[in-house]
Amino acid sequence: MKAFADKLFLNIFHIQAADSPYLALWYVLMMFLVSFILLNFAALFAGIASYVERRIAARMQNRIGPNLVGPQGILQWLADGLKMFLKEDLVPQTADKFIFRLAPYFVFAGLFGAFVALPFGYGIVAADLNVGIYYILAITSLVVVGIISGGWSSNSKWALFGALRSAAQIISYEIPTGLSLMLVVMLAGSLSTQSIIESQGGWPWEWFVFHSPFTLAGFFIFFISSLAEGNRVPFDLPEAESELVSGFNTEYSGLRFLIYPMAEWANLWVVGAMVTLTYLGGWQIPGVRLETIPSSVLLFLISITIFFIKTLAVVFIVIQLRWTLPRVRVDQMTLICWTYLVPIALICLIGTMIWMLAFPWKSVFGTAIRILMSTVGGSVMIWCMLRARHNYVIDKDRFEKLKGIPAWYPPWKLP
Amino acid sequence: MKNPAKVNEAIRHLKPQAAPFEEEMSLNFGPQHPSTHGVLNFLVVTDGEVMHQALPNIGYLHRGIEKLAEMTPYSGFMPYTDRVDYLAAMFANQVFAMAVESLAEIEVPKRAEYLRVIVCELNRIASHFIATGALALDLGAVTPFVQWLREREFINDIMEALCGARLTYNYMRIGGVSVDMPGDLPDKILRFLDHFEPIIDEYNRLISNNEIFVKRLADVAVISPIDAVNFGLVGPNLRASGIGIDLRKTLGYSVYPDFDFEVPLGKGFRGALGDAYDRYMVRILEMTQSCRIIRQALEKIPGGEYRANVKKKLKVEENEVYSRVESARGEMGVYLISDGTDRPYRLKIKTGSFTAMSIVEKASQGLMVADLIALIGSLDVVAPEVDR
Amino acid sequence: MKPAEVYKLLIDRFGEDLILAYVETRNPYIKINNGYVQAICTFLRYNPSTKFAFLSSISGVDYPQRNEIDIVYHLFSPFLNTLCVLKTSTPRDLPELESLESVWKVANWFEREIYDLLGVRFTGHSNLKRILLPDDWEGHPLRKDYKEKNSYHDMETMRPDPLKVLREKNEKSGKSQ
Amino acid sequence: MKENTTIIEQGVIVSTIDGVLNWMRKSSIWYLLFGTACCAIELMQAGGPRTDLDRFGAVFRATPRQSDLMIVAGTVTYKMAERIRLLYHQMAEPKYVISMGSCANCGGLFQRSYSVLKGIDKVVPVDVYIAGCPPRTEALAEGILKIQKIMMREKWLKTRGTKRNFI
Repeated sequence: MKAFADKLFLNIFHIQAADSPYLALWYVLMMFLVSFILLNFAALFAGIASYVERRIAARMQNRIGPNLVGPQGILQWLADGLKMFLKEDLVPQTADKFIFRLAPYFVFAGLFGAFVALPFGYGIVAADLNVGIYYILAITSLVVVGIISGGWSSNSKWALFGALRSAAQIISYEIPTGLSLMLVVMLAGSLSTQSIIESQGGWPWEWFVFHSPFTLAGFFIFFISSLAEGNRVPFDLPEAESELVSGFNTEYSGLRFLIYPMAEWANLWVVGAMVTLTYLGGWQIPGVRLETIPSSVLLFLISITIFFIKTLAVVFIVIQLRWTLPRVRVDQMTLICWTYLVPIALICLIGTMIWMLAFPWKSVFGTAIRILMSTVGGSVMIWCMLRARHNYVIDKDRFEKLKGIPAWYPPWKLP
Repeated sequence: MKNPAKVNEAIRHLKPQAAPFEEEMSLNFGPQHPSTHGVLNFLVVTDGEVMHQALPNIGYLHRGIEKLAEMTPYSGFMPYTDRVDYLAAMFANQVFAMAVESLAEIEVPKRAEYLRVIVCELNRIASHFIATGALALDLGAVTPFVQWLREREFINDIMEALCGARLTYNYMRIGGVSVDMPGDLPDKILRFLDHFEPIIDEYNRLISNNEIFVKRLADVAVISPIDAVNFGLVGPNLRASGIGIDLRKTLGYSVYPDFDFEVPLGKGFRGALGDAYDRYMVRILEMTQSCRIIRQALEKIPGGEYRANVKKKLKVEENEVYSRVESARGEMGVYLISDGTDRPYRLKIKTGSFTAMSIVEKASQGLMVADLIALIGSLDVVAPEVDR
Repeated sequence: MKPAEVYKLLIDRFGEDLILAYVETRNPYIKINNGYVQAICTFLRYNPSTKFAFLSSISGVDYPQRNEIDIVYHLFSPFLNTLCVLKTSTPRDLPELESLESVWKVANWFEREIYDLLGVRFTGHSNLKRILLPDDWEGHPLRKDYKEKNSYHDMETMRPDPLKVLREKNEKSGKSQ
Repeated sequence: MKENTTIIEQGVIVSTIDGVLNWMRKSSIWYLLFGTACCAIELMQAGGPRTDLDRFGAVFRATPRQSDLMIVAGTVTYKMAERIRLLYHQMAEPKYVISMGSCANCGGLFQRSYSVLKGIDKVVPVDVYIAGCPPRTEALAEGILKIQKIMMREKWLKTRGTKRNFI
């Protein structure tokens, strides 16, 4: 960002930024601008994601979903958010009032802090930290502080349950997350998010996920454990609605409650972007090495689009999982982590090391395996899509045959 | 101490409350809780996530139906029976009608019996929809539940075409049923069954064979056959423990002996015999059998009267009877004492959920809090049936 | 085995002091002495020729004119496919009976329900408390002479008859006109 | 009204802001998941495919703190009534109550029962009554539309603070 700010300064004022007496002021100004943009992006994404998730869920359940607030219900998230904003802000009498009020901000800071190091396209990142991955892992851990303090200070047993579950869960799953990220760091030789993407390529066989069987396993471990860290189904234990009423946020209302779901949906983007940038090739355009050619606006835009598409695809899968799977039990949650994910991640780490030495990136065998794996992976994806299409057609047929019994129309035939 | 009030006062202090457990947390679970299936309350004593005990506290929906029966004429009591078990109202209708018919020695026409069987089995399917779907919902999977709601709407439509109500049918009458089947209804029911039978497989693919779901239910809250008998479990819960008592077979009431169907038993599908998964799976399998019965009944249904000639103001001689049917939640009994007037002297309704609730205290020991939900869901407890 | 045969069996085993009568109704019942319920039920449950394994229900019936409360036990034997109905009476002023909890666990809740609604006290019961009604409820509703209280805590229990209210309103307005 | 009133006091801006506030409140009704008896099944069905309350932005919440609307669906006994009052007080303002079904309205079929509360309006203030035993899902949807109409009539800026003091 610093380089970008300097360049912008030069373009606007035609002096080197370093020579200007207003350097500090300029940087502060830029900082505010960037954080304003990021915050807005995150909040907007959280809002729209909530609407989209409800529509997808409705479609999966043969419903329609919110469609009356604004055109096709697109303003639903705005109404929800503003309503919560203005609702009475209750603080239970027996709560630890200071911590109760403070807790949501930890969650807020933790998640929105992660956006600083996340790239959006070639060269578009608020701060290309040289410890980017490490920074994201560290700052998202603040979330658990917020959840625990929120649950504990509510002085409600349900909230306490949720908070303690969350503590066990997020701290356990830090380990497989970290280990599976190590694979990528090892392959890229850097912790910076941009250079991890730069060391991958645009074609699927140049992504880290298909580098070797070990990285494929690592990809799934990373995906599962980031679901767990984001409290998504099947790991939504901290707020398990049917068990703990509403988990750690049981006693929250109004604006303070609003922050929790907002952070949860913003976290969707963090999960999607992290998976994309570490394993799925980030913003790389197939056949083009962006760092070797002169920059052009078109390529910038294409790289942003590619990054967004990949991220949103991951987000879509996460949403689909949420509305399909049941929730695991709390002991199974820790069991999955400690007896499966951690050992497998360790094996993958060692395996990848050996693979890297035995079959370097450009070796024939390594490339052949990469191409083979990516072909198989792609075919599986396409098969899944065709299967979904097939089921959809069957479903349509099936309800045709029931004409006369129902006073009900499938959503796609609503009068 | 002749005064009952004083006696009660004395009894109340006979057993003082147990001393609070040390290093244990007691948690008030319900009555307003998303997975208590109505208004049930449990005092859960836990040590962290592990539960030491869950003490059920019922009566939040005690509506005094038994007392109301003493104030209501026989024919007027039918709507109340709907509300005894709103998920399977037909069975309560039937058991009450059977009791009165037995006392008043009324012969029910064959066609009425067949109609009763058809609607009862449809109702059984509808009830198992909620039982199995709500269990999935409690374990965190929303979509299967909504899928069953979608299918349930078709049954509601069929019922509505038949008797005009979606939930509390009030379809049966003493001596038969209220209205005959409309001409196009058999076709509708058959089309629904054709549509529905493949959906069971789809549902199994969606949730029954889901590994997380299986792991959540298998080997959880195992009820041994001995416990099941001791605690008086009935119906699918009892059969899941491997005891094959189905009143449709053992008593052979109504016209059930005419049909060819199997009684699915629990056999430890994915874990121990009598675990939560068995109780779930028995219900899924029962749906298929109900479809079979409906198909046969629609084939064999005779013509003729659908209702015997019964006086409007029915008076019954002094007598008593205990009639039972196999409801969706197991044996449902009505103990009816008549005294020669037009209203019952005493009517006691025995339900499956009441006894199923009493086992919670025993079966919940040592489970986790999340398993309690699986236990309640798999027992398929409905609040009004517990409290009446 | 029919209920009549069960009666014969019981008479042979316990004699006429304990087994009082056999009454033909739609479901014939056997009247037994109220002091020996537990012994008779244990016998019926574990005797290899009867095996009444299931306690189907326990009901209580109030008879103010006899000044007695009848307790009715419905036992079911899948082995014989027979329903056996046992009936016993206990005085209404001080109703007391043996608990069957040691024979069938399910009796626990059935007896609590009867205690709650009819006020019969069961000796040897492990947890005889109200089950359906709140702990501070007064009276036993299923007794024939039960009178509803005017209020429970601060909630009125009566609602004015809407038709009556409407009529009164009409009359008033009619008068004012 | 005084003579020299400003535009704000005349209510032009006030009513616009009120309109916006009301619009978002009515567009996002989160109801408390609280079924007591038979009507609860119809309440579930209303969330299902055919009626789909989600269209109006109405979703269920399990905790009273975050819900705007309490749908009391079904018979309420005295034992339960005290819990209902507690739940009502736990909800955050602004809050509304729908009484669903005859039992909740007036005791319905169980009016003569010794343990049933004859109408929940003896315990909590009710905004909309839905008749039926049980009401159809469409009736419930209409009840929600009625609540939306009531919400649109609210004047938040004129009546500050808690507007209802009941019990």
